[in-house]
Amino acid sequence: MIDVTAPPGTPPAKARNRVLKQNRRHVPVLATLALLIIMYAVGVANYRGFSDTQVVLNIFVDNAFLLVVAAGMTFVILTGGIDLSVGAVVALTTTVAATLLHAGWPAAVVLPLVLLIGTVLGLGMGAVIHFFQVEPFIATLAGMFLARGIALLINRNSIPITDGFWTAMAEERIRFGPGVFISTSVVIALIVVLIGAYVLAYTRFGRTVYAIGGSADSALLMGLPVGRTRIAVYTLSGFCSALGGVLYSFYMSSGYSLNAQGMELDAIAAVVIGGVLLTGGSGYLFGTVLGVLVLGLIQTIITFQGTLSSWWTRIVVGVLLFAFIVLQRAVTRRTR
Amino acid sequence: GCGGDDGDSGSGGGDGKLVLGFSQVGAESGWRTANTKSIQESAASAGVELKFSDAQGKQENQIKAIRNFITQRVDVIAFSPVVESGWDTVLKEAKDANIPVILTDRAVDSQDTSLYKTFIGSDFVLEGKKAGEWLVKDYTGKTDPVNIVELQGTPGAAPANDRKAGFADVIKADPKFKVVASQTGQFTRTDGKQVMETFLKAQPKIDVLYAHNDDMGLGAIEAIEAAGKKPGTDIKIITVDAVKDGMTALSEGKINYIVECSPLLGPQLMDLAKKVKAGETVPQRVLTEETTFTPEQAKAVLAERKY
Amino acid sequence: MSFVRHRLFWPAAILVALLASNIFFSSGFFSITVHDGHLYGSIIDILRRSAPLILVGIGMTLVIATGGIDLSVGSVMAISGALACLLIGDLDNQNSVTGVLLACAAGIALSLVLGIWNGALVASIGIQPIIATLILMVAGRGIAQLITDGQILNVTSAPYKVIGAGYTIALPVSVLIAAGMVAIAVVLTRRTALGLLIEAVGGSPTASRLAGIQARRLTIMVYVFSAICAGIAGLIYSSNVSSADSNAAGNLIELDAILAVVIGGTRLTGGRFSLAGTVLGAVLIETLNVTTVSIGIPVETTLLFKAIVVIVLCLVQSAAFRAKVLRRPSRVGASA
Amino acid sequence: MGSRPPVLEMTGIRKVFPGVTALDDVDFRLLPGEVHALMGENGAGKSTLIKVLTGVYGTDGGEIRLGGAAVLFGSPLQAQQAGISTVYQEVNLCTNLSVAENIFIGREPRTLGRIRWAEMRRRAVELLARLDLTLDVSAPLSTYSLAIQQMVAIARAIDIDAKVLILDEPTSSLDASEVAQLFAVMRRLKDAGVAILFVSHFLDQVYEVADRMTVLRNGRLIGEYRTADLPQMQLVARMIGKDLEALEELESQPRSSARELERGPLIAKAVGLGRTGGIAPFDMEIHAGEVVGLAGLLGSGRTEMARLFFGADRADTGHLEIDGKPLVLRSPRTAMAHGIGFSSENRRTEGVVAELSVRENIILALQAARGWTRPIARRRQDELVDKYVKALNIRPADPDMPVRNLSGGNQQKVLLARWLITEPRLLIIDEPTRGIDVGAKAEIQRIVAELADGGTAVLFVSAELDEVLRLSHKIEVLRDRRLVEELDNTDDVDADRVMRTIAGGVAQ
Ligand SMILES: Nc1ncnc2c1ncn2[C@@H]1O[C@H](COP(=O)(O)OP(=O)(O)OP(=O)(O)O)[C@@H](O)[C@H]1O
Ligand SMILES: Nc1ncnc2c1ncn2[C@@H]1O[C@H](COP(=O)(O)OP(=O)(O)OP(=O)(O)O)[C@@H](O)[C@H]1O
Ligand SMILES: [Mg+2]
Ligand SMILES: [Mg+2]
Repeated sequence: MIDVTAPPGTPPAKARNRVLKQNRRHVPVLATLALLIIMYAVGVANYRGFSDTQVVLNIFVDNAFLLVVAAGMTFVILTGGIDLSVGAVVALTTTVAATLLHAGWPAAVVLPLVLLIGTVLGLGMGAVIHFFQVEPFIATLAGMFLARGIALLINRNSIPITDGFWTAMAEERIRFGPGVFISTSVVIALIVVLIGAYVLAYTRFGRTVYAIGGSADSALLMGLPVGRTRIAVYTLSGFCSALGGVLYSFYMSSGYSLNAQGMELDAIAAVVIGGVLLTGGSGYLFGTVLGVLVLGLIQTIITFQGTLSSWWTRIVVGVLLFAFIVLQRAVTRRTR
Repeated sequence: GCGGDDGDSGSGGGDGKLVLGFSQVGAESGWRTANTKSIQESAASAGVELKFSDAQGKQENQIKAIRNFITQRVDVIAFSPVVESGWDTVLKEAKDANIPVILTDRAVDSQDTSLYKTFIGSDFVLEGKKAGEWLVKDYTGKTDPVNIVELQGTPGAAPANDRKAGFADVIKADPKFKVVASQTGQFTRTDGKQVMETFLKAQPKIDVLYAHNDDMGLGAIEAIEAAGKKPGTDIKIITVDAVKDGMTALSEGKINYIVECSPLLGPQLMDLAKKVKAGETVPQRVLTEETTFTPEQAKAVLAERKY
Repeated sequence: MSFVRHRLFWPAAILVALLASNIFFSSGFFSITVHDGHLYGSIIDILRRSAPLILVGIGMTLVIATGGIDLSVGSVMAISGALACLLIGDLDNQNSVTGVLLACAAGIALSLVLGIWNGALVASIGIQPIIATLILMVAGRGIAQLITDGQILNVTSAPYKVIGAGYTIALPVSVLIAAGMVAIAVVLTRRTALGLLIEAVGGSPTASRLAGIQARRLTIMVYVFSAICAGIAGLIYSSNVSSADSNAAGNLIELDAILAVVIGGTRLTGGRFSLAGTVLGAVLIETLNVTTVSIGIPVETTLLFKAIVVIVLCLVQSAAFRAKVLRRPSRVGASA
Repeated sequence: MGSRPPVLEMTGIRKVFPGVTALDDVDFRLLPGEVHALMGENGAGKSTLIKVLTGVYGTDGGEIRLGGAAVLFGSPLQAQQAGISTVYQEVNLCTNLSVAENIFIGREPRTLGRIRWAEMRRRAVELLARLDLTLDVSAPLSTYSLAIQQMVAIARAIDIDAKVLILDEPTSSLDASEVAQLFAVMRRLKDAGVAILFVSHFLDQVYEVADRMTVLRNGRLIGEYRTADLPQMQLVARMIGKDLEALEELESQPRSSARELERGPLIAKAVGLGRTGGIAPFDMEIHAGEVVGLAGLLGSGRTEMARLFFGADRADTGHLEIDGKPLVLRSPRTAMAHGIGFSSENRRTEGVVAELSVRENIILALQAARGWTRPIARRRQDELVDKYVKALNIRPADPDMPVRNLSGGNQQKVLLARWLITEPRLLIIDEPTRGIDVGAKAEIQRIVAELADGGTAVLFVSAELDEVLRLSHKIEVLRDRRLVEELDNTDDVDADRVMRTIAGGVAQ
C-alpha cells in the first residue's frame, strides 16, 4: 500500500465559475428568447399593425391548446420517449364532448369524463410501454390509430357545440383594455405550464423524469421508481392532450374526428425548438413555451404577409423555421 | 395602428379600393387550386385588393386567419370552411367588428344565420343525387341486380359525406341497386387506383363505379384497364367535379357521366363582395352555375376547359 | 423451435394470418394468373403497392440506425415525381426513352441534393434530426407544388409508365426496382464495412468517434441514401398513375416507413438494424391496407381495425408480453 | 463467528443467461458489522450475484433471506427500501443531473413535496467533505472525471441509512488517498453494525479491510474464509484454480527502467500543448520503445493530457509534433492516421459499443482506419479476434456474444484488444487495468512491456502507482492539472519519491 503522506489535494478554485456555469445551462433558452424577440421585431418593422399588443396576445389565444399538449409532450420527451397519440386524443376529446353535449349531457359531467378518457388512454399506453417493453413510438402510434378510429366511429361529421358552459368559455374574454384581451383558455394553459414547470423543478417526480431521460438503466439501479414514473408521464400526456382537446373545442365550438391532424408533430417541434433534447434528460418547460410561440409567430407573419400562395406559404414556413433553428444553433454553439 | 407604413398592406379603404380577406382551405387538389386561381384572377380584374391566406387544411389556421383579417380591418371576409361546425365565436367577432362575411364552397351549420351575409357554392348532396338519378335513368327497364362500388372521399370531409348521402338517397328506392363495396380513395388517383384494384379482385361482378371525384375515377380507370376490362363499357363510371382530365376521359367514353362541381367562384364572389360592402341585400344562398356532362356534351366543351 | 425465436417470427406470423384472413372474403385471393404476359393477382398487387414503402423504408432504416430520423421522405417523393413529370411534359416526344431516363435522373439528382441538405443540417450544423428534416418536410411539399403549379401534372409517356405500372419478365418493374435497391443496400452495408460502422455510430456516438469513425461523413451518406430511395419511390408513385400529384405523393409515408422499420426489429434509438425486417414490415403494412379493403371493412372502422392489428402486433412481438400474458415459459430460464 | 445471525443469507443461487450459467448453486452469507470481500476472476459471477440479490435480475433458483425472512426483490428500489444500499460496478449515475441530485435523488429533503434545493446542496457539500472531496455540487455530473463520479456514487450509497452496503469494485479508478478515505468511512460504518459487501481486484485492499471473504470461480462457490486464515497466494490459487508454481511466475514481473532502455527515434512531442480548464500547457517527448507513465492524484489532469495526444479534445494552445512535423489534431481520426491509438478510461460510455459483438468491437478501430470500402476479410477477423481472446483470456470466448453481456473486466479486455490489433506506434492507454483481475492484469502488463520492446511508444495512465512504477521508463508527475516534474525511472525512484513530488513537498 502506498503511504499517503500528501495532505488532501487542494480544491481548485471552482466557486468563481459557479455563476457562469449556472447561466451557461440557460443559454439555449435565453438564445431562443432573444431570437424570438428579434423575429417579432422584424415582423413589427415590416407589417403595419404587427405592433398591436393584441397580435402577441392572439398568438397565445390561438395556441393555448397546443401549449397544453406540448407541455405534456415535454414530460414524455424529457424521459426520452415520444407520444404520437396527442393529436388523435385531442380529436377524440372534441368528438366525445360534442357528441355528449349534443345529446344533452350537462357540461359538469362531460368535462371530467373526457378528461378521464384521455388520461386512461395515456395510462394504457404507458402501461404497455412499461410492462411489455414496447417501443413508445409504436405503442403511441397504435394509440393514435385507436383514438382517431374511435372518433371516426362515433361521428364522421363535425358536430357543433351549443352548450352554455362551452360557449361561455369560448366567448369569455379577459380584457386588459379596449381590444386587448385573452381567452380563458390562455389562463388555463398558463396555469398548466406553471404547474408543469414547478413539478419538473421542485418535485421528486419531476427530477425522476430528468433522471430517466439521462439514463433509464442508471435510474433503475439508483432505486428510482422508473416504471411508475414512465407510466405517469404518458398518463400525464394523455391528460394534457384531453385538456388540450377541451380547450380546442372551446376554440372551435365543435367536435370533429379529423381535428388536430399532425398536431403531434407541431407539439414535438415546439418542444424540440424550445431546446429539449429528443434523447431526453435536458431542457425546460419554458423552452417549450418559446417553441410554441415561435411556431405561432411564424404563422402570424405568414398571415400578415397575406400575399403568399399555398405553396409559398409552406416554403416560407420552412425557411423561417430553418433560419430560426440555424441562428439558435449558431448562438448556442458560440457561447459554449 | 402604428409601425411601418408599407404600401402593400393598405387596409381600411382610404384609397377606396375594396379589401377582401380570403381564407382558403389549402391546395389539396387540382380543383382547389383552380378555385384559388379563379378568385385571385377575378380579384385582380375586379380591382379588389385580395388578402389571401392558406389554412393548410386546418380549421385552427383558418380561425387564426379570420382573426387576423379582423385585426387588419379588411372590408369583407370570405372563406371556404374546412368543416361545417365551430365558427360561431370567430364569426361573432367579425360581426362585432362590423365586417361582413361570405362563405364559399362549403357551408357552416351555424344556427345564427346573421353571422354571415351569404353562401356561394355547390350543393354536395344535390351532386350525389344527380349522380344517382342518372344511374336510375340509365338502368330503367332492366331488372338484373346492379352491383355498384363506391370510391369515397376523405372520411369525414363534407363533400364525401354529402355525395355519399345524396347518391344513397336516390338509389335506395330501387332494390336492384346494391352498393357491394365502398371504401375511401382519399380523393387521390393513387388511392383510387389501388382500392379499385382490390375491388376488382374481391368482387366477382362490378357493374358501376361511383367515385366522389374525377381523380379517384381516373385512378380506377387505370386499374380497370390493367385488369383487362373496358372502363365505361364493362364497368360504368360516374364521377363528380368535371376537371379537365376527367372531361377528357369522359369524351373518350371511359367515364359515362360527370356531375359538375365548378371551382370558378371568383367572379360571383367579387360581385357579392362589392354588393355586401355597398350594403345591398344579397340572397342567403347563391348556387354556382353548374351542370352535368355526358360524353357528347363533354366533347363539345372540352376545348374551353382551362382547369 | 429455433425459428420461433427468430426476431422476425412474430411479424411474419401476423403477415401470414392477415393474408390467410383474406381467403374467407375473396376466394381467389391467392390465385396468380398470367394476364397479358405478366403475373396478375392480389399477391402481386401487394408487392407492387409495397414497392415505394420498401424503398423509403430501407433508406429510413439506415438513417434510424445512425440514431437519426428522416421526416422529409414524403416531400422528397413529391418533389422528384413532380420534377420528372414536369420535364417529361416538356419533351417533344414524351415516348422518347432517353428523354424519360434523363427526366428520372434529374428527379433522383435533385433528391440527392436534398439528401445532402438534410445530412449537412444534421451532421455539420448539428441540428436534431427530427427538426432538421421537418424543415424539408414542410418546405419540400411547397417546392413540389411550386414545380407543378399546384395542379396535377399529367404525362402520357409510355416509357415512364413502365416504372410504376409496367412489367418485365412477368414481374412488376416497381417490385424489381425495389428489390434492386434492397440488394444494393444489403451489399453496401453487409459486404463492406458500412453496416458495422453505421451500427457503431448509432450504438454509441462517443465511442465511435474515439474509435476513429467519421460519423459526419457516414451520417451525410445515410441521409443521401434515404433521399435517393425516396426519390425513386416518388418516381414509382407518380409513374403508377402517370401524373404528379404534389399534394398526395408520399403524404404521411414517413409514419408508415418508421412503423415498418420498428416492426422489422430496428430500434429507434439506433444501432443494430435489419433491412430484411423492414422489407417484411413494409409488406405487412401494405397487406394490412389491402386486407381492409378486400375484406370490406367499412370506412368508419378502418382506422380501428388498423389500430387493433398494430396493437396485437406490438404485444405479440414483445417478449415481456408473451412471458407475462401468454404464459409461455420464459426461454431465458428454460434453456440449458 | 457463529454467534451473530447473518443479516443476509443466500442459498443455492442459480442464474442462467442464454448460453452462460453465471451462477450455479452459490451460497453466500453476510454478518452484521463485517466487511466481506467477494472474490473471483473476471466473469466469475460477482456482479451477477449482487444484481440477483438487489432485484436487478430474477433468479433461476435459490433463496434469499434478509434478517431471517425470505425476500425476493422485484427492483433495486425494493432492495433499497429493505435497507440494501448498492454501488454497482460501472458508475450508474445520471450524468445529466447535478452532483447534489445524483447523491440525493429519491431521498431529497422536502417540505410538502417541494424539494429544498439549498439544503440538498448544503448536505451534499458536507457529505462529500467526509470523503475529502470539494466539488461544485450544482454542476452536472458529466463535467467530472470517472473517478470523481465513482466517489459521488459512493457518497450516495453511504448516505443511505442501510443495514447492508454493497460496493462492487468501488476503487477501480481511485487513487491511494481516496481509497484510504473510503476505507475510513467503511470502518466507521462497520463499527456502527452495517454489513458491507466489497468487491475488488486489488488484493492489498481486500486484505486491508475485509474480515472474511467468499471466493467464486466460473459461477461456482469455492469457499468462504476468514481473511486471516487465507494467505494471498492461496487466495489467488483458489480464484484462478491453478497451483502455486504457476503463480510465482506471474508475480515476477520485470521492472522497466531508464537505464535498460535504448531510446528509439522521437515519435511524439508536445510543444506547449494545453487546454483551458483541462491541463496547463506542457512539453513532453515520447520515443519509440519507451513507456511513459503519468502519475498524479485524482483529477490532476492525467486523462486530460492523454486525450490531447489523441485529439479526443481539441488543444487550445501549443501543438503536437509527430516525427518532427507539427500536426494539428482535429479529430481522433487524424491521430490514428499517424499511428496513435487511445483506449479511454471510461469503457462504458467512451469505449465499447454495448450492442455490438465482441468481434465487431475488437475490429472497430482497425476497420475505421481502413475506411468502409475495405472490409477486413472474415478469416483475418477470426485470426485477430481469436488471438486476443486467448491472449487476454476474454470470457466467454464467444466472439459473437454482444459485449453488453460480458462482465466489466472482460469488456475492458475487449477495449484493449481493439487498440492492440491496430498496431499503433504510439499507444495511449488510460487505466487499462481498471476492474481487471490479477491474472489478466499481469498479462496486460507483460503485453505493454513487450510492445515497448518491439519499438512501440506507450503512454500509460493508471491510478495504481505500483503499476506505473513497474512499467514506465519515464514518469510524468502531474499536480492540479499541471505537469510538475519528469522523473527518469531509475532505481532510486520509488513510490515514496513520486508521492512526495505529487504532494509538492520536495523539489529534489
Ligand atoms: N446480461 C447478461 N447476458 C448474458 N450473459 C451475462 C449477462 N450478464 C453477465 N453475463 C455473464 O455472466 C458471467 C458473470 O458475469 P459477472 O458480471 O457477474 O462477472 P464478475 O465476476 O462481476 O466479473 P468482473 O470482475 O469482470 O466484473 C460472465 O460470463 C458474463 O459474460
Ligand atoms: N477535485 C476536483 N474538483 C473539481 N473538478 C475536478 C476535480 N478533479 C477533477 N476534476 C475535473 O475532472 C476532469 C477530469 O480530470 P482528469 O480526468 O484529467 O483527471 P485524472 O488525473 O485523469 O484523474 P482521474 O481520472 O483519476 O479523476 C477535469 O476536467 C476536472 O475539471
Ligand atoms: Mg463485475
Ligand atoms: Mg483519469
